[in-house]
Amino acid sequence: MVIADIRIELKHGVTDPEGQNTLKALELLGFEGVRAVRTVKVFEIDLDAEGDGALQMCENMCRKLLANPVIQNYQIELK
Amino acid sequence: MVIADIRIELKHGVTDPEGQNTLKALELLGFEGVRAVRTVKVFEIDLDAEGDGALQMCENMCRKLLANPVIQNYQIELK
Amino acid sequence: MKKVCILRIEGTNCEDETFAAFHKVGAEPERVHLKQLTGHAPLDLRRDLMDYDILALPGGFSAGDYIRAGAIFAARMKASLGTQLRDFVTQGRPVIGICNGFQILVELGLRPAFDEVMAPQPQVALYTNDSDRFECRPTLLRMDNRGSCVWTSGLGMGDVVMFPSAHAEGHLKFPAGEEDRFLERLDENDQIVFRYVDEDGQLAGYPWNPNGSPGNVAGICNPEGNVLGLMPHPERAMTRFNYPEWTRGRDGDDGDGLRLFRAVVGRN
Amino acid sequence: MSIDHLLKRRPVDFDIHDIDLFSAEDQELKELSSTLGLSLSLEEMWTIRSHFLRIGRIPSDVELQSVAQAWSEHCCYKSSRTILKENVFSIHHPDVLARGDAGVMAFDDEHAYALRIESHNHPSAIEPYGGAATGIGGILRDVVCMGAQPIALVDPLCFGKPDRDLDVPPGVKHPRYLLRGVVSGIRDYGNRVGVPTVAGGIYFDERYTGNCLVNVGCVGIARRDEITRNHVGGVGDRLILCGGRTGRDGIHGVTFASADLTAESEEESRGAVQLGDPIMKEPTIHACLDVNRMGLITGMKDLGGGGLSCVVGEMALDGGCGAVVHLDRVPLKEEGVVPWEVWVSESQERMMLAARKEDVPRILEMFDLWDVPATVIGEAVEGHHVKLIWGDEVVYHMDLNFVTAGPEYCRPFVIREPTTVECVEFPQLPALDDVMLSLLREPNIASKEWAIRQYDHEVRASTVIKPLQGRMNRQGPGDASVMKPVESSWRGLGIAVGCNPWYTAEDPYNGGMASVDEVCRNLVSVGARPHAITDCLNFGNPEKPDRLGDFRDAVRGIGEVCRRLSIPIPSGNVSFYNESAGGVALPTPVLLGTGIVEDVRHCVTSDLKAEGGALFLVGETRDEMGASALFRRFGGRGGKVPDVDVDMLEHSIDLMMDAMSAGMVAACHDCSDGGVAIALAEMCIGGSIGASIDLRPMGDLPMTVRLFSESNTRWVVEVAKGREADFEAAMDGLAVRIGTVSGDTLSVKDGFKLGLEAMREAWTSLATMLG
Ligand SMILES: Nc1ncnc2c1ncn2[C@@H]1O[C@H](COP(=O)(O)OP(=O)(O)O)[C@@H](O)[C@H]1O
Ligand SMILES: [Mg+2]
Repeated sequence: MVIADIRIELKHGVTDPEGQNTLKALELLGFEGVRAVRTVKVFEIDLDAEGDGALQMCENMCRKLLANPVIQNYQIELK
Repeated sequence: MVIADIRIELKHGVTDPEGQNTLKALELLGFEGVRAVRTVKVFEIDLDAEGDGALQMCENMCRKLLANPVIQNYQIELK
Repeated sequence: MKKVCILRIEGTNCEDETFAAFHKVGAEPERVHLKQLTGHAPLDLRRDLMDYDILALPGGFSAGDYIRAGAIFAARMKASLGTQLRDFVTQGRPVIGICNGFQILVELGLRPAFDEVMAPQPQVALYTNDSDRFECRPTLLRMDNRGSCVWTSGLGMGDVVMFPSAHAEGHLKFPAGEEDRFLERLDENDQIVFRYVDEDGQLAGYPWNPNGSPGNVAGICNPEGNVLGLMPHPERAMTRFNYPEWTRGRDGDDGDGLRLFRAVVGRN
Repeated sequence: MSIDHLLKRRPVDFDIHDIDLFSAEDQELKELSSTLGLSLSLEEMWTIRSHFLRIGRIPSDVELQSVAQAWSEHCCYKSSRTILKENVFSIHHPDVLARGDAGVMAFDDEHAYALRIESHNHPSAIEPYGGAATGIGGILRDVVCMGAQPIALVDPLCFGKPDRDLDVPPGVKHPRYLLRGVVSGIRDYGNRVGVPTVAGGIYFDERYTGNCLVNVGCVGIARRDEITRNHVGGVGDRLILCGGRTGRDGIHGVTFASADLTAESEEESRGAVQLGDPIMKEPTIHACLDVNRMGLITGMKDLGGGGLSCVVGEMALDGGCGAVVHLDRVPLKEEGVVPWEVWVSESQERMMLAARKEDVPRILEMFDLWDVPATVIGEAVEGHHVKLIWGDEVVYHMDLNFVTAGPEYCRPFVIREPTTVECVEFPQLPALDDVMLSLLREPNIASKEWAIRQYDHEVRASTVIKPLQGRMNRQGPGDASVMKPVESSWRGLGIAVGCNPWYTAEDPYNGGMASVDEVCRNLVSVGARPHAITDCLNFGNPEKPDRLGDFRDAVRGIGEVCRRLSIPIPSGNVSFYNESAGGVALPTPVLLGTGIVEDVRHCVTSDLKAEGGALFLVGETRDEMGASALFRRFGGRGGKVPDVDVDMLEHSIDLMMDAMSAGMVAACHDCSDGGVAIALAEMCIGGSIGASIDLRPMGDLPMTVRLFSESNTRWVVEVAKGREADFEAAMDGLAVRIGTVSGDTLSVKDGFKLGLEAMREAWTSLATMLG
């Protein structure tokens, strides 16, 4: 069994309302020097598979369900 | 400037409806051998600060806003 | 006439119907932006929290409910209005948090607040519904408070009311392993106000309990009984024409919400 | 071939090119149009060239891009305008108070309501969540800029079959993925701005697989004296841009909407797709409505298709003015956005206000309170030219009369012979019990509760009749929702959708008529008198004569019924190019109808009420099985598509409204998909009670036709006890008694007998599939 860490982030240039609203809140709370906040979604998946097979499966999951290639990039890491 | 990667996960024993729902959806799509899915939220923050100062600031952000200690743990990593 | 502060920030909604609800029972409500209370507004629009008799935190999606529902609003209030808020509560003035307002109270540490007025950190959480979905549905609530809560003084114990629910994060979470202890403690302090029930007034599972909260708890108050937080929306039940089954026959024009709002406005 | 030699960079410290149309060959003109993303035809490029030859200089990229926006199908309706003028715009009614970004109708002596529907199809096919969310954002802006507070959203949606296999053509996403994304997008945006989503529909057909339809409608309420204009008040008015910042997102949205989808659209059109920020929108709505109520503005218009380029021109021209705009004052999201991008960007959550100079400071204060950016970027001037300035440089100077005089085409069309086949191929049917369960399970008929409850349909506390009706936690489907928008009055507004793409596909004219019939039936079912309609017309590529023929005939059908019933269409939207490599989407006119309820306390719902209630069928049933749910499910072919007898419709509406206000009606549901049989089943499900039925009084028709024919202008009515004779008399021979409410089964003599639980289980099965 492996644990896959799939990290989904918005592509550059796609607005991130959650990140922006968090940034604003941090500023209003008095945090100084916060330049930008980006939100990233991570799926941690326990898989009955190994190595390349596992990687391939995660690729497929991203393409079919977890990510939208139009606006998001994904990175898969096996642990 | 540093980039802080703040990872907010659910505490052990807190059910994760989104993770469970994702698991179900993956099964419906025909993925086999998926044992569990957990969702994690990451805030990637660009900070005008360094080292311990930056770490301290992120700790504060988590305590004041980003995490609810009843259900969530956080990990901070500076990059 | 009782002055009511209906507090809002960007993304707050439900303030119009909360306004209408207080208005209907003869209070003098006003929609006030948080910035009007903290001095960040044109002179003629500045307000002082202590000039109001009642504080209402309406439902909605303050700041989009990003991060966690209510978290941003709560953090901003705590940072800019903390002391006044504490005074307002200790003086026994009524405070209500509905839906998102309940989430804000929880994030503020004002609920359940066993030992102190406002805890430095949240003690419970309102977390994603078991269904992992936003649930907009009518819910029946049994009033289980033995008398501490000023907001329900117009209802009898065991009365069942219909207040609709509409939320994605309403599952009351206690620290892991301490669920029973928390529930017992809330009960001992007479802090449980509403529980989700079915048509027979009995505790029941989904969909009667729309979010999976333990003990079917839908609303709780502080031990003093002046601060009430609840997920369902009493302001959406002010006339019988808000009811899901009103075309199936129901007497009178009044809705159950009236009894809740009347209780605090009629009081001196 | 390179066109680089035609782009002449100006010697200034920002990025602007003049484009040498004068020396371009025809091939190069085409190349320019496609490389610059203009979507202009060669003929249109020629027209532009002659214009600049006349004024004696070549255009800047800002000017050329601007004309391309203004002349896109989406903005100027070049293919549809003549057809709309003839059939739709020409229906006049004294209750129409304005036709602007949204239509405005009289509500009562003091109030008016605004309504509009729009499509967001292409963006949603590419990115369902963001596409649908920004669709909601756009339609809200259309209503707000009339000065109205949005009170209801509506979302008719069309997808491929949810149960199809998982392999989909390249560039296409699975219908279930799209549906989940679209519903989440509408949910998150609508719920977060606090406007209830109260009606809609989800339609499934294989022909939507490559081209889903996402239509969104909005209704708003205003005091009559708060209705605003969408143009400047006069010379000297300041133009204030407020709301979100401007970025590269949403560039070429309208030109993207004015072409077919391809397998590459996903990669190419990323710029046209956006996510939307409801938490910018919500305070922007507040601030705009506040300054309007305070009487501080002279006009207001939203930034939608074409961005600033469309809004500035239209606001100035309609106010009888020209304008000067300092384009470099527009607040930007990112550095390096060049002038033409600023001018045409469709970044979300923006509004333009016009105000007298002296009112500007107070307006800026109000926006500051809500933390919403607001910036004076220009002013209205004498004449009819718009001039844009960046630094000290004039980057655009054009005559509005030319820019807005987009081409108008009478494109060729062919009218198909409707497939009115006398000789029907009637499908092989299993036992009627199984037919019923199979139809209840059919995704087009099955419960949409899965989506409806994810939308907050009660926020604002004025939804007095809700989309799902009946016993708590066991509801069945309603026909329309009713809002009670004015606190101090019992007057209500019914809101319903009418849409039947299968009829339109077989017979566009009848299909158009039937969709009006359906929307009227739905409104009448709850006790609302049809008052206005806003239409979203989703069709294929209008440059193909058969597609345009379908469009023309459907619009003719809609116009015909509306004109005779005196129901105006004060707003609407046309969406062409709903085509992909997989074929053309079904021709789909979607109607959003509003109806006036004199007193909401007399409203009626669809759920059966009480043991012993008498059941009547109102309206005439004919052998009209063409494109019916039964035929689609079991493979029947041909047959006549249901016709509309407009006089009968008008007469029935009057009689039904009278019976309702006289309190005779306990429950009412119209007959649509699946005919009388499905209508009855749904009424039983909502009421958690059975019925015993005998359909012989319906006349001499085969049992399957009595059960499943979808003839128009029909309702099943439960009559309040003791009022049976009154009702029958009042209905003037249009009603026949077909049974009685009783027990816990629906049993039809010589037909079928089904238990409540079996029916409910089948009807709620879609939710399980969607997860
Ligand atoms: N099919 C239609 N029926 C009625 N009115 C329509 C129709 N299509 C467009 N309109 C009206 O034409 C006007 C221009 O539409 P459009 O350019 O899409 O508006 P916007 O500038 O808001 O995008 C609007 O008033 C719209 O309501
Ligand atoms: Mg518009």
